Amino acid sequence: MKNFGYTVIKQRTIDYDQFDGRLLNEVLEMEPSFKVCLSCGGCTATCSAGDLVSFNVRRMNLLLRRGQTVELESEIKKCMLCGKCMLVCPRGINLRNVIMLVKKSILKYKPVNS
Amino acid sequence: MEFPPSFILPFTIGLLFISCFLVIIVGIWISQLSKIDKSRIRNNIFTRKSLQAIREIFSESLLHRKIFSKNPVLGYMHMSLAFGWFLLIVVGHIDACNHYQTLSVPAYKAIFMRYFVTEPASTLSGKILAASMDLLLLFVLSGVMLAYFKRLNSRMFGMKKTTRLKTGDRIALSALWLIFPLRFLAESVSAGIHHNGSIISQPTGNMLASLLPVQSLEMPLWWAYSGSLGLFFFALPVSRYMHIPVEVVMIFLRKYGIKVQKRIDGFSRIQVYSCSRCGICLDSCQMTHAAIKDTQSVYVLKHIRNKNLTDEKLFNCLLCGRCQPDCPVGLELNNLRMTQRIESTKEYNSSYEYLKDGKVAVSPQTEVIYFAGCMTHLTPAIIKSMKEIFAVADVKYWFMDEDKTACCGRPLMQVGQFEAAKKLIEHNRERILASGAKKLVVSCPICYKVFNEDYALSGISVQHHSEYLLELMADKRLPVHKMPLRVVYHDPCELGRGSGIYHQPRLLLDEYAEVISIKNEKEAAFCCGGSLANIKIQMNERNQIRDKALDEYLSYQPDMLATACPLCKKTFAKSRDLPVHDIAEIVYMAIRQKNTSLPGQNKTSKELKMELWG
Amino acid sequence: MKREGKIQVWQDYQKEIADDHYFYVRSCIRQNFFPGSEQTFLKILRSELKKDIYENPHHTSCSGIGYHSDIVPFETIQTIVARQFALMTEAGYQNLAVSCITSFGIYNEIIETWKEFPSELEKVRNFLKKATGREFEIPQNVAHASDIVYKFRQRIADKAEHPLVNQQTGKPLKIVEHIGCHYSKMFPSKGVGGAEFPHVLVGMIEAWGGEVVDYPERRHCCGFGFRQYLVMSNRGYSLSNSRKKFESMEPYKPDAIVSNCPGCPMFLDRWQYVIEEMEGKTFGENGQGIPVMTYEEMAGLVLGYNPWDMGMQMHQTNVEPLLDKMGIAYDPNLKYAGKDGKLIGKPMMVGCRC
Amino acid sequence: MKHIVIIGGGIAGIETASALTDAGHWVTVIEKEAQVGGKLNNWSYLFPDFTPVDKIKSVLQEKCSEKDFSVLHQTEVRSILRQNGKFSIETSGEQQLEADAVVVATGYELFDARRKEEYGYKIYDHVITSADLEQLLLPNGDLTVAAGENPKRIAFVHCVGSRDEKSGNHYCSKVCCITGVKQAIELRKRLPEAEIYCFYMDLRMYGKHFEELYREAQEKYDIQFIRGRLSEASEKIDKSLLIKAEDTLSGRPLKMNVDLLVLLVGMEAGKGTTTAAATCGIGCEESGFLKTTDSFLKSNFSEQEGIFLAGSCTAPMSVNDTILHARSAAQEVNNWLLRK
Repeated sequence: MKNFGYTVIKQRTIDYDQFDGRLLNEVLEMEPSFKVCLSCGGCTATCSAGDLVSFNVRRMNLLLRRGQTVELESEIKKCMLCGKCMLVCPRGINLRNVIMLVKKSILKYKPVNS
Repeated sequence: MEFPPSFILPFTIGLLFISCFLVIIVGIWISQLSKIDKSRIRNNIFTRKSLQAIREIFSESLLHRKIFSKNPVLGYMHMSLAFGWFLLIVVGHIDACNHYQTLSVPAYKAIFMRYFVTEPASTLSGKILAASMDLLLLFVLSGVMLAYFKRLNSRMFGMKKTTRLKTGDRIALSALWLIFPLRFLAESVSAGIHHNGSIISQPTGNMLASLLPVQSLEMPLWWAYSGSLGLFFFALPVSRYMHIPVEVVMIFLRKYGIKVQKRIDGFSRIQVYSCSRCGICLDSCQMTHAAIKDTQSVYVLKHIRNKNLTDEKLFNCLLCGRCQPDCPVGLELNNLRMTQRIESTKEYNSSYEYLKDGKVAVSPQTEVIYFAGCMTHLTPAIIKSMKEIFAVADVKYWFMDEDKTACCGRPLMQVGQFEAAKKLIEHNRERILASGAKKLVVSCPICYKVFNEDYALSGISVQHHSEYLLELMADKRLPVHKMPLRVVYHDPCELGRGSGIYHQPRLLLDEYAEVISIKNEKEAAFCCGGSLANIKIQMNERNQIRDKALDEYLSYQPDMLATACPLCKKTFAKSRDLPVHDIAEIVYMAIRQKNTSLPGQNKTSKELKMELWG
Repeated sequence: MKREGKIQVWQDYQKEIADDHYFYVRSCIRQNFFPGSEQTFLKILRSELKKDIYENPHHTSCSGIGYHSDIVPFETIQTIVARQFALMTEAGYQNLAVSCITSFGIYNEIIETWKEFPSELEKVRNFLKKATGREFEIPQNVAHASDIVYKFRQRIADKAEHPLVNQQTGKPLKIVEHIGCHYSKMFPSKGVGGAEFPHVLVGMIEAWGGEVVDYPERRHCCGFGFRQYLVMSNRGYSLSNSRKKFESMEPYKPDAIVSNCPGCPMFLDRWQYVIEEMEGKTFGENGQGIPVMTYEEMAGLVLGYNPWDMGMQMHQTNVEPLLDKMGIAYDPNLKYAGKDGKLIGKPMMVGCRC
Repeated sequence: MKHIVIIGGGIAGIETASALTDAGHWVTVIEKEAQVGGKLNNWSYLFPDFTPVDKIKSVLQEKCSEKDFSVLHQTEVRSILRQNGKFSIETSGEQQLEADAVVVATGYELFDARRKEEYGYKIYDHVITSADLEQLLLPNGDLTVAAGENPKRIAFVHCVGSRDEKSGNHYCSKVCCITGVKQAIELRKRLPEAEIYCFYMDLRMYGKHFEELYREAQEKYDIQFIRGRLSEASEKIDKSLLIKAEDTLSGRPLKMNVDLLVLLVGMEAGKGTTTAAATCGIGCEESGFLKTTDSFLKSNFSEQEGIFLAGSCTAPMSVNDTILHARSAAQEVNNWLLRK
């Protein structure tokens, strides 16, 4: 195979048709309150871990819903579980359970290449 | 010598089986204990600790004093069965030894004595012993009767609910219920034939003889009696009645100072098997206020035994510890649950590498550290009050978590993430020690507990602000001013049952307002429902638990609800019926009253009540 | 796909295309990429359609590539364009026929600018006068060369020797049409059929018996994108764009790709070769590439011109599969023979089946 | 007895008419269609509580039949002249009407989704508008797509023709967000297996029970909301649609294949309203809707004394708002006539 000094660039596009929903569905089944996230970002704003490192709780929801399992795994490790997010969440989402569920289930669904 | 009759076989085999089984299983469990725990046994076994253990076994396992004090009828039932049966065995053997004039009487000769000894007791002592055996049997039978009724209607025993049964339990239970009636019948029938009965069995025997062909009934009845005994012994390992023998072992080990560790080991297993499933823990559990009825300690221990415990049940508990003081066996229910949580989450502890990036401020040198806690940052009134009070008392301090500070680690621990928590603890610990402080004042009981128990801060006295403010007041560094307000104090779980701090907050509050004593306080205090230890409960369920607690508080018509925990405050504050304030806020409010109002012109309670809502 | 809907859109976007007397401005790069195409265009107009089309050897690049690569300032390009117009005015023409899509875009952009900002126009008249002493009129009609072929597609159809039909099966050839971005994405009203569903090439294909392939990435840029191609380290972007299009059109099994832009056929043609060299992937039938043509080449083939005379041997993706389907006779030995019969040189396409 | 002519027999027109009749006036309604009800006739169920439209329609019918005002069907206004404090109106039906007051209730028209070319309405087989879907949602409506199968994945596009310079409409049509939520829920009830997505820019749940319905859509009906505006749609070889948008909350482009694409079309001041404005000599706002003299206190007053405005000819309105606005119009007309 020839090397021309450049190559096809991987798309940044989220290809929804490639999305593996197993992890998401498992989490939503165990913690339905997570369905009602508004992406308001209150959780991220109050986050104790977010004070110390770039960590966006709100984004977890999106990573999960877009099947970005690899990113999700590295993100979720940062949570200190202090629980402030639950106190500010306008939709009363049980976020600590979501985190624990993801932490546990992600071991099952992590893509092998990660 | 002539062979004993074959009906003793079920009993004898059963007895052999259960004895071997117990020796082996207990042997395994003890072997699983840590070195330290084993040495504890060696060092204490021949001390008075063993005697204390025996006394406790006598008073709890036999007399069931705790249950008595909580519920006499239930207490009598357990006592008549346990203590009565115990005496039957002991007195029975004495009776046998006395009859055969030897100390080596095989068990079956004693248990089935009325079958072997066909002539009535001749000696006085024999007569007395026989009579007392009859009475004892009557005593036990009365307990069995109650047990029947309890099954039919547990409410009659003032219990809200009782536990459900599995097959093993069913067999053992029915066997247990048969043993004593059968023994009574067998002895009565023999009495009807041989006239060897005593005050109760003889008349019953005569009556039966007049009605039934007792000759042909005798052997079957003794068979049935022995059979039911054998059956009970065989069913024991798979039934809740394992608690009878295991509890005894547990009490000895506990007296030797062995506790449930942060891991599953021999002792945690022994404790699990020591649960009699009496279901008393169900009564005090607030989860039932949210109609959650299958996650209580008794069920969790059962699921652990049956190896079918799910995360949904394991983590659906506030760990408020309310059930613990009630447990007649004194099991470490919270710690037992923790061992399972640790096990269930051990594969995915976080490492928090980012803590090393040094984003946090360098510790200044200071005498006093103030640590508000994550939650407290969502109740700024508490922080403000503490700052003001520090100023009033002229204390130089370092506000450690004013911003950019790692969590204390307790919330992680509560869901079993001990390894992860250690990372946070290590990080915070270094910062605290670096400051050279002598005192660490904490506003959040959740943090307070972990600082106290897991941080190993030698030379630093960790105080919750309620303790600290009390100290300041005692040192006359805080003005005192009693406000005409009636206050109910809500014990936060982690501060009260969690750390045994009940009095300091009350002593402090008494100086600034009028504290009303209520039914469910101190050890029996309610949980607010906000506990971080429960990651499964839904918000509406938390609210139900909170409202139930509030209902009781409101029934005392207080002017405000006082608490000493930001999370409790936040939880209660969501209800509009009662103003909620932290102790620190109340103290600061009083001081402000004193400083602002001219002498003799203190605000009226009405004015103050208005301010409470402000 | 509902044709009525498209027809509705096409009717909404019809532009005026001059009927005769064109001043032709060439493309800088096409003469290297597809040297025969512009020649073919002139031949068709002159000998087939009997039109008057004039080009002045003094006309220059419009400098659009420099402009889009941020190295030619707007004033400069305006003045260069003004000079082209001056040449046209001097030659007595009023209808501009533009070979290059980039130039077409530039001319439209500048004329629109002058409409919006007459001061700019004055400034430029001034510059041109100072620099060259020339004066100019704004063209009455600006058409892209493909607009003109579109206008006369029916007349070409009437003369067709090889309609766009698969001779073996008798079915219409499936043809992907690709419009240069600057044809109508900047000014939809300047392109036949607008920007979303351009009709300029569709009209030709259908008039000449072919069937148009409408595939999801139809709108997508070929990837030329000036900077992206010119800077080697960016070239991957260019490549990726074309690849995206190939993947999207592959399921439709197109027989050919036609375009009206200098850059697009170049990249759609060369990148097929590069992709095969890189990963061994081809997008056509039985391991071949999808032949790529300019609309002039397509018209030429339909009219029965010799593919080698039109310079179709310069394509990197072999056109033979298409010629075979159209039933066009050609002599493989003459593929690389020049007019004088001498070999013009063979490309080295090691291991390329394209 | 005063005579009032109402232009438009939609919700606003009929509601005003009946209120004014009750107030003892003589009312004539001029309706260009054969039946009254206006846009209500294209709808099946109303947000936020899924009230069947027939319920409202039948009430309007009743009012027409029971109350004593006349409706001129298939009639339009040719001209209106003001002569000594009265209006003389010429209709397409060659009638001359004398009126003391005129109420314009010409309503709105739906945005023509074809103008949003990149979404391929009327070009791609399975792109429909919310109005089309409304018909399919009737019990006998056929939702099947290519190969007669039920759609497995459906996407709604919010703000089609609203808040969009390219469509020439800067304003928000107000009712599309909640319509989308309502229709998504109705679709879910019909197609329990399907995945349903809403692509929105903002969700404007301004009304009573709207936010609650939105939450229910997430919680109970598993409708997924993705923040981002569709850039374009393309039809694939199997007639399904490839749609592109930015998932603005993750800050990454997103593409998705759907079997059915529903465009939530907005409201425009239609031809009816524009011509009415011309014939009555009253002004329009930049949005094309009719100008009211004071947005707080005189939302029923046009620039012309004696010509009043009712309903969605003044701004996008829900059925609810329209009814209220119409009633207030009647009130204003009545007061004005008394003062006169």
